[in-house]
Amino acid sequence: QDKPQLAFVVNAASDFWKLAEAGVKKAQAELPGYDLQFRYPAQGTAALQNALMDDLVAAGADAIMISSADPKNSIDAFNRIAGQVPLFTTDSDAPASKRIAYLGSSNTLAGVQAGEIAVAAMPDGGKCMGFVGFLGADNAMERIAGFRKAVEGSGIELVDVRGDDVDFARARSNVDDVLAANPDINCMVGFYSYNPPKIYEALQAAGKLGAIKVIAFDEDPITLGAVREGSFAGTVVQDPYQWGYQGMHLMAKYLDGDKSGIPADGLIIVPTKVIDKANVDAFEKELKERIGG
Amino acid sequence: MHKKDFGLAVLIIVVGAAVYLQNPLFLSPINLGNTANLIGLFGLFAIGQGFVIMTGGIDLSVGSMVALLGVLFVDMVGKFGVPWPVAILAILAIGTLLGLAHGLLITRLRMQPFVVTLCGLLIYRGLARGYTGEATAGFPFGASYPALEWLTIGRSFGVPHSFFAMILVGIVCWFVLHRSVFGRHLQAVGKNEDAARYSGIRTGLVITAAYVICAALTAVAAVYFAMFTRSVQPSSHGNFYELYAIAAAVLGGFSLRGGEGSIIGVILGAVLLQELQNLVNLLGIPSSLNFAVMGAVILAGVLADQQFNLYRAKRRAAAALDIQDTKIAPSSRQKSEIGGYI
Amino acid sequence: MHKKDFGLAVLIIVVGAAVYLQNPLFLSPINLGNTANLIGLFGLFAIGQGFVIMTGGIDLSVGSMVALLGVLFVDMVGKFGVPWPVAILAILAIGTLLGLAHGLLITRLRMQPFVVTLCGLLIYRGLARGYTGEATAGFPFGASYPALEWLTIGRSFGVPHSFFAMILVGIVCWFVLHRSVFGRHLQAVGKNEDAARYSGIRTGLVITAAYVICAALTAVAAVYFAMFTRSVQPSSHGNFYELYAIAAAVLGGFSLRGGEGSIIGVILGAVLLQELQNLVNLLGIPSSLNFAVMGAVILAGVLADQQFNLYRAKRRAAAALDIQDTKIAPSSRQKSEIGGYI
Amino acid sequence: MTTNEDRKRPLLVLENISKAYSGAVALSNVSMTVMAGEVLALIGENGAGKSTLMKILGGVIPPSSGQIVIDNVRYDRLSVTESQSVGFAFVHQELNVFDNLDVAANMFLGREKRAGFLRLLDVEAMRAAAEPLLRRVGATFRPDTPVAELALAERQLLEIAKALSIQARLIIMDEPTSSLTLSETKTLMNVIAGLKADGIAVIYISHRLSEIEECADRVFALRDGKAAGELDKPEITHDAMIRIMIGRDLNSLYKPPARPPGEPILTLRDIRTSAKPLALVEFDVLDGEILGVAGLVGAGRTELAEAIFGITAILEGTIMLKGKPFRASCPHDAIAAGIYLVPEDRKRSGLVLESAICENICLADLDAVSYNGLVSQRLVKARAEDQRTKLAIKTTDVMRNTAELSGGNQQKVVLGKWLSMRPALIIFDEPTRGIDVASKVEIYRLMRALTDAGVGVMMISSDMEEVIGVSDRIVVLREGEIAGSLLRPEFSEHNVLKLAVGAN
Ligand SMILES: Nc1ncnc2c1ncn2[C@@H]1O[C@H](COP(=O)(O)OP(=O)(O)OP(=O)(O)O)[C@@H](O)[C@H]1O
Ligand SMILES: Nc1ncnc2c1ncn2[C@@H]1O[C@H](COP(=O)(O)OP(=O)(O)OP(=O)(O)O)[C@@H](O)[C@H]1O
Ligand SMILES: [Mg+2]
Ligand SMILES: [Mg+2]
Repeated sequence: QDKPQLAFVVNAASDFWKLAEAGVKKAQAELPGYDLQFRYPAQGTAALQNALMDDLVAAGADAIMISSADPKNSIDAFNRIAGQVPLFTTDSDAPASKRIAYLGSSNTLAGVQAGEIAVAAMPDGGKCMGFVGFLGADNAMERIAGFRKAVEGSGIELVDVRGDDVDFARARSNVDDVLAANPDINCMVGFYSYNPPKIYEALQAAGKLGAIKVIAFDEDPITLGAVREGSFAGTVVQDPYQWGYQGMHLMAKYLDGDKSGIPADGLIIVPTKVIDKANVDAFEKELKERIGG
Repeated sequence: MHKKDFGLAVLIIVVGAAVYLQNPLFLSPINLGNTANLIGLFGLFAIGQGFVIMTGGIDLSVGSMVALLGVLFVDMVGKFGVPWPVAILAILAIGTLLGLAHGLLITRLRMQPFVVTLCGLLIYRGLARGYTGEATAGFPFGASYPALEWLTIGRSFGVPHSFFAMILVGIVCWFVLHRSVFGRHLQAVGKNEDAARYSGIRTGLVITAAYVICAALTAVAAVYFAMFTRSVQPSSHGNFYELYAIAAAVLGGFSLRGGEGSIIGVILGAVLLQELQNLVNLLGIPSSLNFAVMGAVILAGVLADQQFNLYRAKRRAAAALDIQDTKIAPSSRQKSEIGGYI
Repeated sequence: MHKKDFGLAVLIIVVGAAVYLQNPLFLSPINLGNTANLIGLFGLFAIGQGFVIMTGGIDLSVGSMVALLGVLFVDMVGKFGVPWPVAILAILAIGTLLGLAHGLLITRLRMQPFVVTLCGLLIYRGLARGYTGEATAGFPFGASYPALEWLTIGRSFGVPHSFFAMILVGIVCWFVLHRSVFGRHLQAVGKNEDAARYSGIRTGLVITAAYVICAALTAVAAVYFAMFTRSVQPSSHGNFYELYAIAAAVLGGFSLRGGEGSIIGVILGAVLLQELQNLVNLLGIPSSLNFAVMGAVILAGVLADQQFNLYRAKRRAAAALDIQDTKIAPSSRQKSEIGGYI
Repeated sequence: MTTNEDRKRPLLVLENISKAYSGAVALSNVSMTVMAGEVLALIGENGAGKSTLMKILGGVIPPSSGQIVIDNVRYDRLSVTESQSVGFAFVHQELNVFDNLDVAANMFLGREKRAGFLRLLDVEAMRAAAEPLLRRVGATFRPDTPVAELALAERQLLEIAKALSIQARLIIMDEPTSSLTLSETKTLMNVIAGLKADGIAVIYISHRLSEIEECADRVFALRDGKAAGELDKPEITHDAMIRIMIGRDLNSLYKPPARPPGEPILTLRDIRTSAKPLALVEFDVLDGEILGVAGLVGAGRTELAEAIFGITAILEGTIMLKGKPFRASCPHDAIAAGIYLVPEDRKRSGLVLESAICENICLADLDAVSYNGLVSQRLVKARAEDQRTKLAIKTTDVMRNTAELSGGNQQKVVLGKWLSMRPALIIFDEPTRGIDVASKVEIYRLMRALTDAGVGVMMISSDMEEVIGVSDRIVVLREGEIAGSLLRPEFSEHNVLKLAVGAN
């Protein structure tokens, strides 16, 4: 246990983080002098995450990068940790805390990009229904706000967003119920990575694939398949692989005393990308390589 | 049909009528089909839970079991290319073994059902998450298993096959619980285990069988759920389902003290729970109020049912007074029944 | 100290020693302080749950209540600027009223505790989510309430005050449950409600009081939790806490049939649960296996304890026959105790 | 009729049976023989080990040592199934009916009749088969009645009928008549005679010695878990049985009151209860007298007592306690006023079986053994020890679980609970159900002491010997109404029955 320990703490178990984990693995190969850990909390609550960080510090971690489930309200916990070891945020930021830097994308910008896909796909406007896991989570609210901003004045309206608490069965039946109860909906937005696949399956079962425009987030295989097939208008992807990879290097350098990687505003933005029919194949290839490698 | 079941059925119809008046799409074939599908899925393992509750036990592990078996099934079929009938048999076998383990720990090693199945809840969920390394198990894009899909998510005449499966299981279980010798022994064991043993009933066997039935039906439900969601996220798939199952059974007239309950009741309980879920989406109630509506309707319904029964019992007693008929005993049974908390 | 409590204490020490050998940081003051804090938080409402379980009831609503009261407390203090002592009193009052409602629904309207508190679970969570519109309730940035913080998340001599609070509550409750007239009445009601009523105990009152105590302690815990997390996300805050509380009580020797259990036991149960959580993080076990480890340790521990007790009872009977000495004290209680499935 | 040949053929031999519970020895080295077709009465004081011996025969508990020989096959222990298959049937002392099932289902539990291709339950056949058995034991309820609706005595009849439904060679009846009245008991005597005629052996356990005199061929006595002697048919008399059972003679049941009856302690006028809303009741319980309340099963005696005690509602009428209006809306009120009830069903409402003896004794009056709301364990124990000595409760320690006591000793614990307090009136509902003769005499003496001290005593009993032997006055209930009352000179079985049944 004499190697310095670097920990990457995520907000909940999901496939999304598998990519970050791949990035961390890659970094581990390049940083043999460090012990890199990738940790999931037992449940996606800020309380458990903060307890997990306390335990990590107690167990000897030397630097932590965290994707907080609730950064706004974890500032004290962050400051407590940051008082003991260097702390970085990823995925969602807490600028008011004493964290060293943020590394990740901007959810608001991602929402705007999704809105732009919608505007391009429905020049005549439309009525959209959104689906998300936790309505109250920061990333959900930012994405929704970004989407709303982008479609303003375009005749497209986001009528409502339905939450499912990450229960896949409810995620699916929420889509089923909307199809049954709201025949006027002609566009759907899946804000969390598993929402688009559920939309896809529900539309497939109802025989409405293609009839309803779908805007997706993230890179679930079903989502990418649907984009390639043309059933989805497009998807906005983040780059968690880089978060893990760059994040570990950043922390290692920081511990070595090299602070050149930290910009003045403390924000290291990894841009989000729009994936549509045109670039989906290339994107998927890159993805496979990363996970495989 | 039991009197209790009748009250529940009335509640279901009243709620349904109220929703229909607000949004006639409630009775549209699509919506009925979707709801029937969910009823089928949840009904399957709620029936299983009924058997366990009948013995005075509880099975908290069903939600986790749905996740673990779901992950295994999807991986077997989607990743390892196991033919699906073989995979289903394997899942059933694993489920049965888990149920057997519960039963034996409870009857042989005399552990409390709550403790055993709480450990099951923790262990199975942990195994599911550990096995996949927190990744979602899913079928590859475009993968298609026509026969399996027909069986699980297919529909005939607009009725989902999961619903048919539940009805079929329900009928068999009705005979098992209400008409077979085993069912009678189950009721006796649930009421008074010692006395049942004195009567020569092999109580250990009967109780173990209840856990096996519960786990086996949960395994069936796990396959249906996995096919419905098409992918299984081990950390959240099936969360709280044990609560749904127990709630369906309790609403359906099962007593957690054991010895009481009917199959029709638990199915109606599952129907009510899904109707309430559906109602929220259909009436456009903010999903945040979902739970509140559900809770309020259940509370009001159970309360109304109970008060109505009390009133009827009183009326009956008064009637007995009128017609000068001492034979209609004003069932002082009422007294002990309603005194029976949990 | 009860025999059962002793077994649990041994389990806690054995697990602790094993963890310490793997990672000596387990006994570092920081780690002990952190764990003690969590023990305090969970212990508070686990003790409350103990009172309800003592009556043979169950309170499933505690997790949701922690969320609802947490949201209200944070908003009162952080948003509306209510002085914190007033806010705490208000939270306590609301908690007490909710407990009173549970108690009255159960004793007056004769509803099952499971149903009443299940509806509570749904309704309170729904209200919390609806009230905030799914948003997280938090204190404004930089807000600071020194006295409140000292009381809730402060430490003295490295020991968190939440732990002190739990110990204080534990001591009071120990007297209430094990030494007071009310405690005796509670136990009698839990074991045989009819006999208790025939002995002049006002059973309705006693049962209602148990629910009120449970809710009031949960309200206290809700304040502590809100101050610990500093923010309350209504959809996930306190999820599954009812299960933790019930598990702590059951591990601590409470029987879900009522009438049995000790305060020391439920506190030890809370300690064990937190120790297991801590262990996973400290030993660097993949967090995905968190639950599996927890379940396995509980299962193994309870099993070992039980088998040991059985062995001891057998030895004692053999001894009685040998020396033909009727003076050696009893416990054939064992028989019915271990036969007592939930 | 049993012939001499039959009597030479032992059906069952018990050899040196011992049984130890952890901490207590219930049986030591008991050897006993049962001949085919004989009625063997098993007697002994409470806690002598009778039920334990029978449980061993039923396979419910294993003996610690000793052997059981049946048809020349030796067993170290029997299982429940073995016990059934060698032809033993049971009427257990603690009734084991299932109140979620109906009468017929209870009767055939574990031996269900099946029919059809799927071997499902044949409910009709079971009901049909149950009907004549119920009639044979004199039961009036039907096979499809839910057991939840049966009164205690009816449940007992059901247990007897259930034992008859088994094609048994030996029927073991553990206090089958403890809650039966005279007429059902008579029916049972006939049934036993019939069984004997069919060559079926019966082991009959009872504390009602007159029944034993009537039906037994042989008496076997247990004392403190050891064999204490046997009596053959000609030697079976009341006094002889008492002598081998307790080792000394007993004086007569009845002791006259110290003074003539005085003012009424409890007065009931025009009472209607919600349980029997049609019946009007009025009577007095006088100072200094023991008031016996008799009636057939289901006459409403228990319900009347419960109404006074605040369990069932009183619709109209007035109750006066020592001249002051009194109305209890719950037992708490009644107890506060000094009215106590010793309930009929001690398992359900008399005792918290799973708690210590001393807890039960102090349960109703914890304030008296506590300081500032905190219970003093020392006072609790002292009070319990006091009652243990006064009532001769047979236990090694008052901290033991009440469930571990024999049935009769449990009843004494219920009595101890009330006697340790300050009663104005005690209603005894079947006070000596399952209590041995010696203790009965003790309890009667206690009742008399109570009346002499100015406490009102109302004794509901189905035991004719007891009603007639102990009461100073008897009121008889019929279908909830007072059918009449008798003074001591008019006491006779005939007179009581005449009132209880009505007409002739
Ligand atoms: N489960 C048990 N644990 C410990 N002791 C027991 C248990 N059951 C019975 N005993 C003891 O065994 C002895 C014999 O009890 P048993 O029930 O056989 O008496 P009995 O002769 O049937 O008395 P009664 O006439 O009162 O029914 C008693 O002292 C009793 O306390
Ligand atoms: N739990 C019950 N449910 C329905 N009817 C009952 C119940 N208990 C008693 N009864 C009926 O009420 C009537 C009066 O019963 P009660 O117990 O008062 O009679 P009792 O004179 O005390 O008889 P016993 O000799 O059994 O004590 C009986 O006909 C009985 O069948
Ligand atoms: Mg006995
Ligand atoms: Mg009676």
